[in-house]
Amino acid sequence: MGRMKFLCDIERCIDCSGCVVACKEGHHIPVGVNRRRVITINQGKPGEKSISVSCMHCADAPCIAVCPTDAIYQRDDGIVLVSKDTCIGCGYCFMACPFGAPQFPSGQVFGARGAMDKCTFCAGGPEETFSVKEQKLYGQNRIAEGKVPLCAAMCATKALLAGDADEVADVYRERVFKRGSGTNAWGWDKAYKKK
Amino acid sequence: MIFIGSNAAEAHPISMQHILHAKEVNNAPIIVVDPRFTKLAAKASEFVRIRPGSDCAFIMGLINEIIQKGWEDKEFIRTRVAGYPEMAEIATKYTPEEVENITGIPAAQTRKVAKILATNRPTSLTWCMGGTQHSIGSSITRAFCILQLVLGNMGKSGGGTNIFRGHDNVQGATDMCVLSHTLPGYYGLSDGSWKHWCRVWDVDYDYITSRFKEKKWMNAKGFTLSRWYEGVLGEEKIEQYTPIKAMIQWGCGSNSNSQYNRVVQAYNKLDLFVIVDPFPTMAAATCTTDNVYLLPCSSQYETSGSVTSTSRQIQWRHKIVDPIGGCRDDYSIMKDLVERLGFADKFYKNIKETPEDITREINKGTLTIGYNGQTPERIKKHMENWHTFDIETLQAKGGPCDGDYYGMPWPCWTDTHPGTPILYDVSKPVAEGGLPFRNRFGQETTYVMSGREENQLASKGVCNPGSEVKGGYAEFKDVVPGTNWKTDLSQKTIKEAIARGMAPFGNARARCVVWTFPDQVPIHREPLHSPRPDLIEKYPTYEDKPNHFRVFTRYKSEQNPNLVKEFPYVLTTGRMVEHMGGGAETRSNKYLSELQPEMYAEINPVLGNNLGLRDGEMIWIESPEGGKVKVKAFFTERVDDKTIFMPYHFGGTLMGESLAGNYPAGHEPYVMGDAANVCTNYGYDIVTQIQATKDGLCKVSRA
Amino acid sequence: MAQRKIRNSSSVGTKTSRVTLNPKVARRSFLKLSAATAALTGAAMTTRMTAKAATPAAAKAAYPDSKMVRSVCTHCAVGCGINAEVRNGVWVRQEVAQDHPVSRGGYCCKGASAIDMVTSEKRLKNPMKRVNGKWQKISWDQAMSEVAAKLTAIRENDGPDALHLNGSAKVSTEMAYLQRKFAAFWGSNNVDHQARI
Amino acid sequence: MKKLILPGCILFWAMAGLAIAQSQGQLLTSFGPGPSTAAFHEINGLFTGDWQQYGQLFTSLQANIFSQIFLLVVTVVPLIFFLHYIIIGPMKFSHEGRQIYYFNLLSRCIHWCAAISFALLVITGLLTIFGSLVGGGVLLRSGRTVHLISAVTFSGSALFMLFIWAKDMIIAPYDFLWMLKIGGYLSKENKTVPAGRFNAGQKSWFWLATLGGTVMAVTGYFLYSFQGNTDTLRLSAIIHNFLGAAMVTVFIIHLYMSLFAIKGAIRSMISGYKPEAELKILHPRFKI
Repeated sequence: MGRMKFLCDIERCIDCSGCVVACKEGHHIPVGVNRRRVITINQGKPGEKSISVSCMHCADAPCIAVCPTDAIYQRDDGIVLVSKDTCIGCGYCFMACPFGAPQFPSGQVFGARGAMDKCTFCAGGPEETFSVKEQKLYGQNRIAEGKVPLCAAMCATKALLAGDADEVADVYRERVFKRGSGTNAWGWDKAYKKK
Repeated sequence: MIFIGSNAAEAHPISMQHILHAKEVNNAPIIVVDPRFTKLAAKASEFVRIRPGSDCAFIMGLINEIIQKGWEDKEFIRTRVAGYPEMAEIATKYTPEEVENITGIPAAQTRKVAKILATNRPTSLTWCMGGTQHSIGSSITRAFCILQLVLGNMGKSGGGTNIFRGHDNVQGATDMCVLSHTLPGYYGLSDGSWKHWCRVWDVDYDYITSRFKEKKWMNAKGFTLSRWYEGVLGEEKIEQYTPIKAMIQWGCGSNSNSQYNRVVQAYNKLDLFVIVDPFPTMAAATCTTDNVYLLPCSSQYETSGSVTSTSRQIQWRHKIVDPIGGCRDDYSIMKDLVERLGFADKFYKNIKETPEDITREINKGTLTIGYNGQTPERIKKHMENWHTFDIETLQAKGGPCDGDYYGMPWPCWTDTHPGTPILYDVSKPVAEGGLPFRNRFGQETTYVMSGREENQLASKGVCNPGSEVKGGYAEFKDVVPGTNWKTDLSQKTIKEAIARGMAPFGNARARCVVWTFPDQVPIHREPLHSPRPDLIEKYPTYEDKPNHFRVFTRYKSEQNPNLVKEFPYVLTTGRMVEHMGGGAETRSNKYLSELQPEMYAEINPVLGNNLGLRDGEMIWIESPEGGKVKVKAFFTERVDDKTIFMPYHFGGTLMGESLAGNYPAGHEPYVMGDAANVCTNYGYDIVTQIQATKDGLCKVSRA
Repeated sequence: MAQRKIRNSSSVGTKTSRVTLNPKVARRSFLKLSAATAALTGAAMTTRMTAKAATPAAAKAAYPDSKMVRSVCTHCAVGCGINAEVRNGVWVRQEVAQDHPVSRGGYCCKGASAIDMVTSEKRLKNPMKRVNGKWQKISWDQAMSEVAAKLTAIRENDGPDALHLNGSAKVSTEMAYLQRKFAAFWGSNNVDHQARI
Repeated sequence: MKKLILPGCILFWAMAGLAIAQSQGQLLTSFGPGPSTAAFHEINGLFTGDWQQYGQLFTSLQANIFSQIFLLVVTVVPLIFFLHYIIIGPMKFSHEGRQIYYFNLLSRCIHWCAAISFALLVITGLLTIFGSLVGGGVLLRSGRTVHLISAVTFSGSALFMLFIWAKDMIIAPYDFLWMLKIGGYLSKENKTVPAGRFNAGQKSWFWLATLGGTVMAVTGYFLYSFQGNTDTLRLSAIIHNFLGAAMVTVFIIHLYMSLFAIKGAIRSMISGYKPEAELKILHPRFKI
C-alpha cells in the first residue's frame, strides 16, 4: 500500500479552475469554502506560473499534531481526514497548515466557526461509506468506488496528478524525460543560467 | 504552432491538453501573437505583442520575409496555389521595418518568427475573434490562410488553419446557416438554392415565394445580428420597405453586441420582443417596455440533438433529464409557434420523429459540405463507442465504428464514408478522408491586377491516391441530367465521384486573390478608430458602403485622425475562463460567480499611475459613441500601457446603473457588472459585417 | 526538536483506532484502492487514459440503479464529453468522461459545473410577460397564442421583414436548422446568429 | 507579579528562540538541494514563507509543549500545595474577636461574578487543551461557547474590579519585602507580614487578572474571529496559551489560599467581614 499524493505540474497548469469547481460541484460545498484553489504567480509577466493547491495529505501532518481533539487522522494510505463530529472548529489546524488547506464554514452559535472542512482526497470521512451522512458531511467517497479524486480526474490539461506517490512520481518523471532539453526542460533555466 | 488573437488557455482550456502535449512531446514551439500577455502566452515559447487591428500587416510581413529568404514551399505553390505572383508582389511592401512601424513588433522579432515558422513544419495556425472582429477581419483571416499556403502547411496533419470557435455549436449552427446571407449548407440566396431547398423541404417553390413580400427580398441579404437594431432605430439609412418591429431572440445573450446602448434603445422601440432562453438574459432587464415575453426553454442537457465541435466532429447530445419545472425544449416551442402561425403541415412535412428526422432532412439537403453520411444512427453509435477511438488519430480501432473518424467531420460523403479529419489532404483517397482543394470559382481567370491568365485547376500529378484523373479536374455535374453534385438529391453524383476516387467538387487550386472582395489580396488598413493618425493616409479604410446587409455602413467618413487626441487608449475585449458569452448561464452559477465576482478593466500600472488611478478603484471608460461603463481598475502587466482590456461577459448593469430590479424577481444573476460592449466602438467588417470590438478607442477617468 | 515533536504527535494522531473507526470503510477502501491506483495513473497520464478508465460497475455502489448518459458540454466548441449519472430522472452527479477521445475527462471550471445548468435556482420555470412594468407569470398557452397573434398582425401590417430572428449557436444543429427553415417559411432573410460576432 | 511574569517571559523567549533555531536547521535538512526551477521556489516560498516564521513555532509548541505545560500546572501546583498543607499546615485565626467589614456587597458580587466566569474559563480552556481525552464533539463545541460567554462576563467584571480596587492595588515598596518572605506561608508560626489592604500576592493576582486578562481578551478575540493574518493568529495562540498557563497557576494559588491556606478566609468574601486577629497579622498596614 503506497501513500496517496497530489502533484501539480506547474508547466501544465493553466489556471482554469476546473479542479476547484469540480470539487465544489462534486461535493456540494458551500460558497466561501475552498477545498482547492489555484494560485498564480508573476501574473501577466513572462514566467507566469499557476499551481493548484489543496490539502497535501502530508506524511507528517502539522494539523494532526496541533489538533487538540484528535479530530484529524491519517489513514494507512496517507490520506488525512477530519471527523467533523469530533472537530470543535478551534482553527489551530489552519494556523499550523503551510498551505491554508483547512476551511471553516460558519457555524450556528454566535457566528463561531463550524467544523473544519478540507480536501478528503475524495475519500469521504469516518462515517459509513456511501451513507447519507457521509455524503452530506464530506461529499462523495470516490476512493471507495475505486475512482480518482474529482479534481485530478477533471483536470483540463492533466496537470494535476493524484494517486500512489510512486506512480505519480513515475508519471511525472516520464513527462520530464519527454520534455527533453531546451526551453521545455525542467530546471533548464537554472542549470544553464538562461531563460 | 502559432496563435493569433486566440487565448486558448482561457477560451478553450481543454484544447490546451493537446497543445501542451505538442509542446512537451514534439517540442513544438508555441508562438502567441496578441496585444495581451494572456494565460496562453504564459505557456508560449515566443510571445509577440501586437497592436490591435494590425494582424494583417504582420502576417503579410511574415509572408514577405519567408519569400525573401526563399523558405516558401515552392512545389506546393506551383501545383496547388493560384494567384501567387500577384499576392507576392503586394507582400513585398511589408518589409520587417514597415511591419514594425505598423504593428509595433520589432523587425528582428518578425524575422525570428518567420524563421521559426520556416524551420518547424508543419505549423498549425489558430485564430479566434481576435483575428476576425476588425473592419478588415476578412482580409486578416485570408492572410492567415495565405501564410499557410505559402508554407505549404495546408492539408497536412499538424498543419492547417484551426479556428477555435466560441460557442459549443457555432460550427453546427453556421453549417445550418442561421445567417442572413445564405441558406443551410452555404447554398447562398440564389434562385437555384431556393429551388434546391424547396425540393428538400418538399414544398412548392411558389409557396415559399408567396411567403415573401416580393421575390427580390428572397435574394437580398437580411439584417445581421451585429446591426439589426439599425433596422429598428432608423437612424441610419436602411434598405428595407419596413423598419423591424418584432424580434425573437432565441438563445442569444445580446450583451455580446457592440454598441450595446444602442441595442437597448432598439429593444425599447420594438412592438414585440420574445426572448427564448433558460435564463433571463440581460436583454430582459434592459428593456422596460410591456411587450416582452420570456419563454423558458430547457437547457441543452434537457433535450437532444447533434452538436458540431470546432473540429467539425458531430456528436449526439443525449437528453440527460426531462425539462425542469415549466420549461419546454426548443423543438416543442418551435412546433407550437409554427402550428399557431399555420404552416405546420408544410414545415413538418417529413419530420415525424424529433430530432432524428430533422437530422435526416439535413443529411438529404446539405450536400455542399458532405453532410450526407452523418445519420443520427451513426452519430449515436459514435457516442456509445467513443472509447474505441484512438486519441492520436481519432480513428476507431476495431469495434462497431472501425475506421471511422470520431464524429465524422464533414465532408462525410456517404453513409459508409469515415469522415474527413483534415481538409484538402491529398495523401489519402477521397473515400478514406482525403480531399483536394475545391473547384468553386471557374476554371480560367484573368487577374485584374496583373492581366495574367491562370488555370484554376490543380497541376498535373496532384490528386488523391486512386483518383481516375491524375491532376486537376472540374466539379461533377450532369451525372443526373440538369443537376450538379450540390443539387442532385439522389446523391448519385457524389457516389459516382467517390467510386472513381475523385472529390465531387473537383480538384483545383487554393487562391490567393479573391476578385469579388474589395481587397483582392489582403492588405493592411487602419482601424476606423485608429490610434495612429499618421498611418491613416497611407493605409486608409474603405469607402462607405450604402447597402451593407440592408444598412448604410460608414467607413471613410468615420475615420477621423483627430479622434485619438480625445480618446487616446485602445480598447480591446476578450474572454475569461470562468464565464461564457454574455454570461447569462455562468453568472447564474454560484461557483463560477464566486470565482469571478466582479467586472474589471485591465490597465497597465504605468498607464494607471500616469492617470493618477489606484488599483481597485472604480473608473469610467468612455467610447467615442458616448457609451460608458463604470468598472473596477485592475492593474496588471498583461496589457501594455496604451491598451485597456475588458472581459465582455458581464451584464446586469448599464452605464453604471444596476438593472437588478428589472429582472424577474429571484432570477437575477449572482454577479452583475457593466457590459463591456457598451463601450466597444463603431466598425464592421467590409464583407461579413462582423463587429470590430477588438480595436476601438476609449478614454479613462476616475469615477 | 520541532521536527521530532511533530512526528511524535502525528503518530499519536494516527492511532489505529482512528483508521478503523469504521471497519467497513477501511476494509472496503483498501480492497478498492488497487483499482483506484490503476485509474489514478490513467488520470495522470493522458496516453494511458483509455485503457484504465474506472469501471461503471464500481460506480454502482454509490448510486445504485443509476444509469450513465453520455452527452456533450454546452460551453465551448471543444466538445468535451460528459458522463451524467442519472437516477430516477434526477441528474445526481457528473462523472468523469475519461475515455472521451477529445477531452479525456478534462473539464474547465465551466464544464465541471455542467450540472448547474439544470439545477441553478436562477433558471426560469414559467413563461413571463411584462405588464405595466412588472413581470407576470403566464401560461404557455397564453404566451404562445399572444406571440403568434402579434406576429401575424405585424406580418399583415408591415410585411414579413418586420421580424428579425436572432438564432443561436447554443442550440443543437437540428434546432439551428429549424430556425433557418422557420425564417424561410416566414418569408424573410432577417435571421442571424452569434457566428457573426 | 514579577515572580510569575518574568520566568514566563524567559520561558517564552527561550522556547521561541529554540524553536526558530530548530526551524532554520530543519529547513536545511528537509528540503535539501531540491528541484531547481525558480518558479518552484517562488511558489514554495509563497506557501511556506510565512509558515516558517511563526507557523512552525506554533506547530511545535501546540503539538506537545502547551499541553505538557498545562499538565504540569494542573498536577504539580496542586501537589506542591498539598505538600504545603501536610507539612506546614494552614494558618488559623480566631473568628471570635472583632469582625471588620472588609468587602462591601458590590465588590463581593463582582468578585463572585468574576470568580465563576473565570472558573468556567479555566475549566473550558483546560477541556479544550486536553480535548483528545474528552473526545471533542458536542461537549467541547458547547465548551467553546461557554468559554466565549464567560470571557465576556469576566472581561466586564474585571473592568469593574479595576475601578473599585485599583487604588488599593498600587504596588508599594513593602510588597517586595512580602515577596521575599513569601507572605510568611513557609512558617508554621503566625508572624506579621508587611501588607496593606491587599498583600503583594493578591496584588499580583489582581494585576494579572486585569492586565493579563486584557491581553487574553485581545488574543482570544483574534482566535475567535479569525481576523488578521495568519501570523497574528499564530502569535495570538502562543500568547494566549502561555499567559493562560500563568493565569491558571495563579488561579490555583488563589483557590488554595482562600479555601485551605487560611482557615475560614472564604467567609470574608461571603459575609464581607474579616476577623481582626487575621488582619493584624496579615494586613497590618490596613487602617481599621
